[in-house]
Amino acid sequence: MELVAQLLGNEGARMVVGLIAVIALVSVNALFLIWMERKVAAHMQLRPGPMEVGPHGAIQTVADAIKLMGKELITPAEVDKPIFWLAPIVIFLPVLLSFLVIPFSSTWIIKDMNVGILLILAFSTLSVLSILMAGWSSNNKYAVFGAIRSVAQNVAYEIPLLVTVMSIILMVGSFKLTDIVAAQSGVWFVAVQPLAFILFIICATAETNRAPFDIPEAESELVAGFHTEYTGMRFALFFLAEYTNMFIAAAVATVLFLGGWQGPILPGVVWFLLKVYAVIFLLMWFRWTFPRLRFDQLITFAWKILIPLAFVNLLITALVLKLR
Amino acid sequence: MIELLGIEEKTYTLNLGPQHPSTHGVLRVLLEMDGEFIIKAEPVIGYGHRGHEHMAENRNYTQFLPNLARVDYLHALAYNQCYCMAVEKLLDLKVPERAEYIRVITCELNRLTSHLLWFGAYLMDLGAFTPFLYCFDDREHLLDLLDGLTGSRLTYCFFRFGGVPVDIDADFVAGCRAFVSRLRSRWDDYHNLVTKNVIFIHRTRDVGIITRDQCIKYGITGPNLRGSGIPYDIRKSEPYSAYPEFDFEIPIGSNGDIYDRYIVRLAEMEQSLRIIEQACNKLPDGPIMAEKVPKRIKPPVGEVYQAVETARGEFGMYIVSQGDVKPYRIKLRTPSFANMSIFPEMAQDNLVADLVANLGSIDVVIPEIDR
Amino acid sequence: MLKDNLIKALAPLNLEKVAEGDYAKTGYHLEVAALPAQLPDVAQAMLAAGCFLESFTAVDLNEAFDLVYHFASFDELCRTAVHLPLGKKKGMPTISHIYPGADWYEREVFDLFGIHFFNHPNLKRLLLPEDADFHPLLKDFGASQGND
Amino acid sequence: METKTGEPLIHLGVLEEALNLARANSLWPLTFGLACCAIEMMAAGAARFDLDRFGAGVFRPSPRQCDLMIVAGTISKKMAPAVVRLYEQMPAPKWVMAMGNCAISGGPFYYPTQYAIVPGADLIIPVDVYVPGCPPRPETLIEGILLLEEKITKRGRLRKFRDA
Repeated sequence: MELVAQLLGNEGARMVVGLIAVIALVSVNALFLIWMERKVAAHMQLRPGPMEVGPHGAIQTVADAIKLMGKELITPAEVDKPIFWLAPIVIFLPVLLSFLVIPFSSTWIIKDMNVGILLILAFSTLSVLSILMAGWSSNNKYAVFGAIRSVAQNVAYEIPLLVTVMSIILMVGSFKLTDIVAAQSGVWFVAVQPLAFILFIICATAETNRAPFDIPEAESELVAGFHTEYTGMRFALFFLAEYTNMFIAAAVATVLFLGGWQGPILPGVVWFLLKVYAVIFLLMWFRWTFPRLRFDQLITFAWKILIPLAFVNLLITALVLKLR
Repeated sequence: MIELLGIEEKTYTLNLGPQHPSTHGVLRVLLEMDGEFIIKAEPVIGYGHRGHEHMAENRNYTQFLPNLARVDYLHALAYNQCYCMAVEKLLDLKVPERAEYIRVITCELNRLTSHLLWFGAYLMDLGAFTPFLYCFDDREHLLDLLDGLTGSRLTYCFFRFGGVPVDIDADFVAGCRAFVSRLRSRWDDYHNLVTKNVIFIHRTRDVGIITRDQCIKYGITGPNLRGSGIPYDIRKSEPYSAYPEFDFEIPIGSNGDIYDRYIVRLAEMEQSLRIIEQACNKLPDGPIMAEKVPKRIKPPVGEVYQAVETARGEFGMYIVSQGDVKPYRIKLRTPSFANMSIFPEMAQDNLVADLVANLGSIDVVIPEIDR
Repeated sequence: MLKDNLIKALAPLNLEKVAEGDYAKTGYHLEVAALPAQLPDVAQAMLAAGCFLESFTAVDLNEAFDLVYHFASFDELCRTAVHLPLGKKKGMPTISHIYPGADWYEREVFDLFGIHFFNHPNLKRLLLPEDADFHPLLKDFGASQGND
Repeated sequence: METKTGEPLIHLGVLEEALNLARANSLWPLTFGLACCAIEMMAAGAARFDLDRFGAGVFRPSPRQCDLMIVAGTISKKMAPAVVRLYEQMPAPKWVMAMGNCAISGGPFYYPTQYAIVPGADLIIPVDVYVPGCPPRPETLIEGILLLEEKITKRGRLRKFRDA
């Protein structure tokens, strides 16, 4: 036991153990989230959802995953091969690395960097690159459409997201995620900054390409968007990344607004995960309720409403902090 | 800017369909695009062509009856009724009143299934999945009723020349009444979930406008026409069957945009409920089959045009008889064919997303266009 | 009355027949017979009266075609049937510039009967594949084509 | 790689069986309807019947990501090349279900001078399961999917009902 503790004290060992744990968490979490999504959707839609594979379909997604591993990997003749192969991996790496700085509890954190929040935001921007790679290399018009839309959307929503996060950082005075959580020991920021919370959730939904902002893969318009040409495991990686992105977005929301691991009685990790899944449930609820926005409306919404609102929020925050 | 850089401005072709999630079957639209804007849209139809009209010339009158259910499988009974009425006109048969009432009740139930399906499928086109399942849940209750009476869930072939083969009983009437109150209790859900949704309103308001002039030039009928503010409904303007005996309204829109067509369809469902309710209350007793229906249907020489109001608009049947057991020529004037022909004009200079919204809003059934 | 207006409007065109129809039997209020060359004028008159093109089809009468146009109105119940005789291997003037909706109807008739329409902007097969070499609704079609 | 007695050195059977079990329980159909049957296919996926119970409810719009092609409706001669192409775009292992009489044999539209349709999906692509009906009821479609599962795994949920 002491050895383990010693090992965990060591920076390098901590990173290795952490990464292994993260990879395990990512896969299990994605499998669980997909199952949860299907169950949530089903129960909102007056049907039972997966039932037959395992109790209440609990291992349905495991079956799906095994099946996808066994599928043929088609590389269409006209694609740009290296980029086509690289894209699913590139989308996965930044997602994985974002876990480095997420504080699951006051001690459960792989590396507590003093620029933690910036790291996550920087990495989340990278995923749009891989979507562009995937769409462009597929040599499929629908995929290119999806990719181009995705870039425009991500650029537009990154700005209000950053500005919203800035108002929290102004209040705390630190980029460190643990500091931000610690600052919420009394009142959660969601109570202090309700507008920022709403803006953040909207932007996070758009950043993770979830409905009603799922323009890059709008099923009824673009077939399957940027991953139209992907088969088997490569497609599964995109799926995995989408759900992991959702987890990260929810985790950041929890850290910034919902007090992170803080809560009575239960251990911090449990509180943290509970809050994360609650936010994820909210995102799922959006998806199964709203119709999709049109592309130009989406961009207009970001530039004309979200960005001004985010700046106003930042200004007010700064003023209040100055006058206090 | 593009000119300055010396780059040639290029448009490209996008092939939407024949297999595409938003085309509701096998429609292909060739799009000439500039970025996300559509410069020219050309529907390519015929992927569901099954040769109904040719088949009619090679079958006798009775054998052609089941085909009508497969022309427009969503409102099969109206097509059935149109054909029966046309042949009855040729044969000079008088249908008993009770049979007319049964026809009206089942036809309106069928119209509800069609509109409910449209509602769900359309919202799915717009990216909302849940209303689709709500509608299918309600639709299943309707199908139970019709299934119990006709023995089929979708492709009903229930009416016969001169009447209907099976009488309805008290259980069926009670089932109808129960369904009417069930669906009425659901309107609030639908409106809260969809009609009042900001995104939905923004997607549909002032999009895909059809003007009165266009309606005349393209021969558009049905809810698409009424959305443009023209109160033309064959059930009222050219009354047939037992429809003159019921009190119902023709809902119309004002703008002719998608939102109006949507509202018109929802309001029409309520009117259908009213008709069903009144028919159940006033249901007369009597025979359900005309007397002296010939065993061998062999109408005299002549031609007839019969129109009915289906869920999608005016369905017309033009039958030429040369005194044979087989029809000499049957032309099916299907509503979606005319409604779809305006599509290139509607899609022009719009975004792809609007194309999907437009296509869904005119409610096409592809095998009915292709026949 | 739309019917009287139509009769008045069609009178100067010197059509073969403009007569009231037997609505109870055929569903027509007005029956018109004309020659193919007169069709664009008839269509113009119909459009001016606010009628829409309800349906258009051909009937193969072995020796000749009988082309049938149905017009109706949104405002008043009045269905007009226009019959035109057309010899085999002859063409028709198009009315797709008057009624854009006629575009598809004419293409369909071209597809299924092989009737050519002059000045049609886009006359190609509508329902059958473009490489089809037959016209299924001709009465002599069954003899030449078997099922494969 | 076999020993003298004919026993394989490494047993891959278990792995294969697990893979087949996974495949059978995760049949993602293509969103692809041709005619009337497509409506019953939608109904089978909707509230009352819910194909998702068996893991077959994930309708994928792209042929690259699905396992099962439900040929729901009449295949016209104009459509036939597209159907073949869609089948070719699907990644192996893939299965085809002919849903409805039209897809099985041309159904009611097959008669001596028919010119427009392909009488049977099996004339252009290999078909695994035939689901009769015009159109088949959703229950029948579900049975078809369970039969396909039985075909993949050599055992199935249906068998216990049939043996009882």
